[in-house]
Amino acid sequence: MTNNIKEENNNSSIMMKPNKTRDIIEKIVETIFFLCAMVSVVSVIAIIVFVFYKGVAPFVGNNAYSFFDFISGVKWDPNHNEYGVFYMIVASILATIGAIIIGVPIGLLTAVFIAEIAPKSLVNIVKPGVELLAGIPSVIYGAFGLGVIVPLINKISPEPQGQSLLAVICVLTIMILPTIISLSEATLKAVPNSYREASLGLGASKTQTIFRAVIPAAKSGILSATVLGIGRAIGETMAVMMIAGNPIGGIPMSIWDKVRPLTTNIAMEMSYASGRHQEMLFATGVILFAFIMIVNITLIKITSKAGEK
Amino acid sequence: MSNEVSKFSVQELDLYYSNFQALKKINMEIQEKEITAFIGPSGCGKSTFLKTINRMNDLVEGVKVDGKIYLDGVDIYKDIDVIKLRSRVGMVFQQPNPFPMSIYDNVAYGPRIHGIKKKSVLDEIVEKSLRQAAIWDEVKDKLKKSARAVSGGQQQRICIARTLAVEPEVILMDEPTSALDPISTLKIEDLAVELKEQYTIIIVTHNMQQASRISDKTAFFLTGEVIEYGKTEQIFNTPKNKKTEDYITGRFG
Amino acid sequence: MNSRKLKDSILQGLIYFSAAFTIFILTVIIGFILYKGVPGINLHFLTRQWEEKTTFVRVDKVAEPKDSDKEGYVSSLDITLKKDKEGNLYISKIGSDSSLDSAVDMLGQSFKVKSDDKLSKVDSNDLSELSVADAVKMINQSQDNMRLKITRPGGGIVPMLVSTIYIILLSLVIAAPIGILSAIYLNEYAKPGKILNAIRFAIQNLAGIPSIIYGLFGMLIFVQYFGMGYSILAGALTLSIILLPTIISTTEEALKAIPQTYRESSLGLGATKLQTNYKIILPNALPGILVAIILSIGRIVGESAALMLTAGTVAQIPTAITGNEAGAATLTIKLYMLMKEEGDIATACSIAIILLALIIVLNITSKVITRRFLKKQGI
Amino acid sequence: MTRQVFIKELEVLHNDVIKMGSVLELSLNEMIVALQDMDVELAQKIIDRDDEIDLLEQQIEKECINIIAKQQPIASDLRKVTSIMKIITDIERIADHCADISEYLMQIHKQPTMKAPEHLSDMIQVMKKMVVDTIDSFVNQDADKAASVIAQDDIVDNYFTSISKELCDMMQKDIKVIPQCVAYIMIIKYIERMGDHSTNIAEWIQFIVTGKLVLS
Repeated sequence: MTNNIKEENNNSSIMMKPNKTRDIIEKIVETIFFLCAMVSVVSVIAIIVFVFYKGVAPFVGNNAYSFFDFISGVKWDPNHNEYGVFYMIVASILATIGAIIIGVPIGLLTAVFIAEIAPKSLVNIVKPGVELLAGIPSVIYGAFGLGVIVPLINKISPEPQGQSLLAVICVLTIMILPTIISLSEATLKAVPNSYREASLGLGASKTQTIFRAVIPAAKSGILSATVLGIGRAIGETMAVMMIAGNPIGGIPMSIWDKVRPLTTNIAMEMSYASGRHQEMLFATGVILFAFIMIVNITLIKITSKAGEK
Repeated sequence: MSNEVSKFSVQELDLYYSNFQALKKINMEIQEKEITAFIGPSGCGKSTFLKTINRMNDLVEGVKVDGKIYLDGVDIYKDIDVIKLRSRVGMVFQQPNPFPMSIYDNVAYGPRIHGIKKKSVLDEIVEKSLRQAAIWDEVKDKLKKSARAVSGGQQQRICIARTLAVEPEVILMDEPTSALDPISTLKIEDLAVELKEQYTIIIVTHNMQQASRISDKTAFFLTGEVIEYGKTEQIFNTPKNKKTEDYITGRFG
Repeated sequence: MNSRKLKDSILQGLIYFSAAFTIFILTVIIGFILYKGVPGINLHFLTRQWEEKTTFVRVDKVAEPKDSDKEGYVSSLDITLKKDKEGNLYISKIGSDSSLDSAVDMLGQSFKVKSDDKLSKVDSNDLSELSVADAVKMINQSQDNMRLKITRPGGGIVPMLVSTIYIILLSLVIAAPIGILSAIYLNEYAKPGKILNAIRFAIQNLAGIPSIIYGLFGMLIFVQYFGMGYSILAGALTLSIILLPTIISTTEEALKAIPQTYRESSLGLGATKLQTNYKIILPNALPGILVAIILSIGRIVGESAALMLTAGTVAQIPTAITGNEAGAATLTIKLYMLMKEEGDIATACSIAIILLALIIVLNITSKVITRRFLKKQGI
Repeated sequence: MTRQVFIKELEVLHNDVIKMGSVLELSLNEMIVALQDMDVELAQKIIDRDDEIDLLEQQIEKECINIIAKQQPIASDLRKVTSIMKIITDIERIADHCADISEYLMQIHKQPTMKAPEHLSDMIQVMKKMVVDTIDSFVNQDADKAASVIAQDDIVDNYFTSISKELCDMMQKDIKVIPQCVAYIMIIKYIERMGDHSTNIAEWIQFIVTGKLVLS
């Protein structure tokens, strides 16, 4: 009895590649896949390390530039070794907050319009439009800003030129709208219909159902959409560069003032900066990076928390 | 037939989904403070009819309703605002669907949308409704916890409590226990029998034993028509119509 | 009760207002771009180089000159001349047996003269001030093997189109395999645990980093450290890092859409994990992967900040992948430069229109693929 | 047609009742013959067969309980099963009476012969028709035939009163015949009871068919 089992084992193994080589191939392939996956990890680490290494350099070693002056400085004049970025931080924050305050409500309500109220025919027009808005490269928003918004502001602004915090806020609002609309709309659509039926069944009106049952149920999705919007607003460079005015100093006091966000500071001077000036630009990059990290971590926390509920 | 005023009087009711006729010439008087069961094979129109009573069918595109439904003698399609109707006629669904909020917020949702804000009043309503739904003892110390983190049977009773919180006069139940285990099912049935003291209950069910166990009157639906409607004992002992007999003795097809 | 009705109508009003606002913004932007850009769009814009290019050529006279009294016809070379709006002389028509076909540049290589090329000098006499007729007479009188100064007009976006395509291909060649393979690893092989969380965290962070930071990094590493200079390779490498999160997450979605039963039944038949991935998973995920690639093309076309610092801003067709011959401005960069340096919003909008068209095409293709893919799945 | 298993079980039950009915008819006919010919061996055979009928009754009863537990019959099915449980008791009672009559027959046989009461055979015939008709009406679920059986019961009762009076007169005239007359009175009592049991069965059959239960 025993030997024919051995027999059988032999012919069955002939059919398949001998187990040993098959396993080796499996292992090799798996490691290749693993290495590809690690590329993302390596690149993130590399970016952080290099940007921080280059960015921290000026504040360390012999004639170090005081980090405090850098952080609190309100004047940026590379020729006179003056590198204050505080007023840029304020500009970036104000612009982002402005864009969020206007963009999120409008975006959310438009998403409600598309997901809950609009008839099918209208949705088929608005939705592709929003997707297109999302696809437009930011440079074009810059063109639009320069071509339309700046002149408009110029007419009503007490300041001589149109480039201003207001212009930046307008363009950033327009840019984050599609992100907020498409994401919020997706989460609203994901809310199961049984909630709407349950709410209507209790005698709630259509609007009450939307604002008291559907939106609360989609809260986490809307939150992450907002955070993504913030991320995009802070990180925007090209569109903002042409309409911000980029003064060399001064904390913006009113929406009409010229502003110089962190991102534009880097982009404008990087091509011709060198030595200490270049390192300072990297330092600005580090500050920006810090903001982004905060935004990313809150986003990940929200999405993971939403997962458990 | 007793001479009480019927809670619902349905006259010559037809319903069309675009061109498909789902309900044909429904005539029925539904009594107050009684459990009326609708039975029949799937697709026979019993759920559709139930959803016409609280006008949930209005949400469906291309629905057309002819004929009249009177609630306490008032035409629900003409003379009652749909919001008022739905707060007087509560509904419990097949799949327990508590909102993704705490148990407290779920039950308080109804009163809040109808303008009740004071916390003390809400607390009282929530407790009263949960007690009425025979689930107060099981959830009284975790009102703040999410309503979805409890068993299916408990979720369904929370949904019932949520409906009771709006103080309806009628409770519609659309196969309320088909997704529940036998024990929870019996709990819901006992609850329904208790609630019939104060509310008119209409229940759609596939489970004939359930219909015979808890209902006072039963209507047998087939392809959109009411084949037979009468006292439950009579329907389940000596049904007049052969089609009813065949259905309840399981002889069809 | 009517306070509820009041509150409802206010909220409804707000909803309609914001929807209208969004639609208004959309139409204004598209309208602005079209209004400003459309006039600039014409055949030349799409087919010509960006910079003007002048070359000197030597050409012989035609053996048997046909004479025709058509205005501007140069019998000795069988070509017709005209004056354009700005008054420079250009070749409007080249005859079938015109000797220009055998024109030779100063290095002795043949040079293809095309219609619309400007003609400004014959031997040493300047033609730009002469009328068409005098210029014709001048050319006919000059001896054989005359020297002509030919200037090919610029103003076209061909170099940018070409470099955009180069960068797209190069970035995809780098990013797509890495992205797809890591998506497969994450979805098929990775066991939940610290490593997997680290990778997920990294990918989510990559997606959040603004492109200017990538620009900085790219410039530091690829342009300077590796000495590639402002080149399409540096640009492509930087871009591929930006693309990784998009490709990975979209591919993962496609992989997740494949029912678990496919994997189980394949493994059940004794197939190895690799065979399962190769035979069952990949083919089914292909449409998803295609969508991932299309989305990334959309991102590359839209990218500006990162590329500016890595691929440079020179409007030329790169002839190498590294070194200064490899610098190349994509459409978006050119659009930015036009506005920043020359404040020429009109041409910028023309380029914008091309970009918009590209993005619309990409959106539609990705929708068609997903719809066909879903229909095939029977969902 | 759904619930094939349940339908088969009902048929088995139905046939078992018919089988029990046919055994009863056998005993009944033999009882009649035995009475006429005062055939003692035949009487003994009837008495022995009574156990067989009792067994059949218990088996059918178990079947009914089984069906109710497993299939939860409703409406007409429920009526059929519950009625059968009632019917088999009446059939068993009728069979017992055949045995009882046979025992009294044996006693009469020991006594000096006596002329049977005049209308006894007529009474027996009417009773026999009632039993046979009621079993037939069960076989075909025929409510009308069942009604006709119920109508016959009074005839049997009248025979009982007239014959028992006749027997009392005979006893007053001649004390020697008292033991036989007493036996005959008992016999006609059993025959009258057999009529009543047939009526019961007929009423249950009407309940099965019409759903209306009218117990006289």
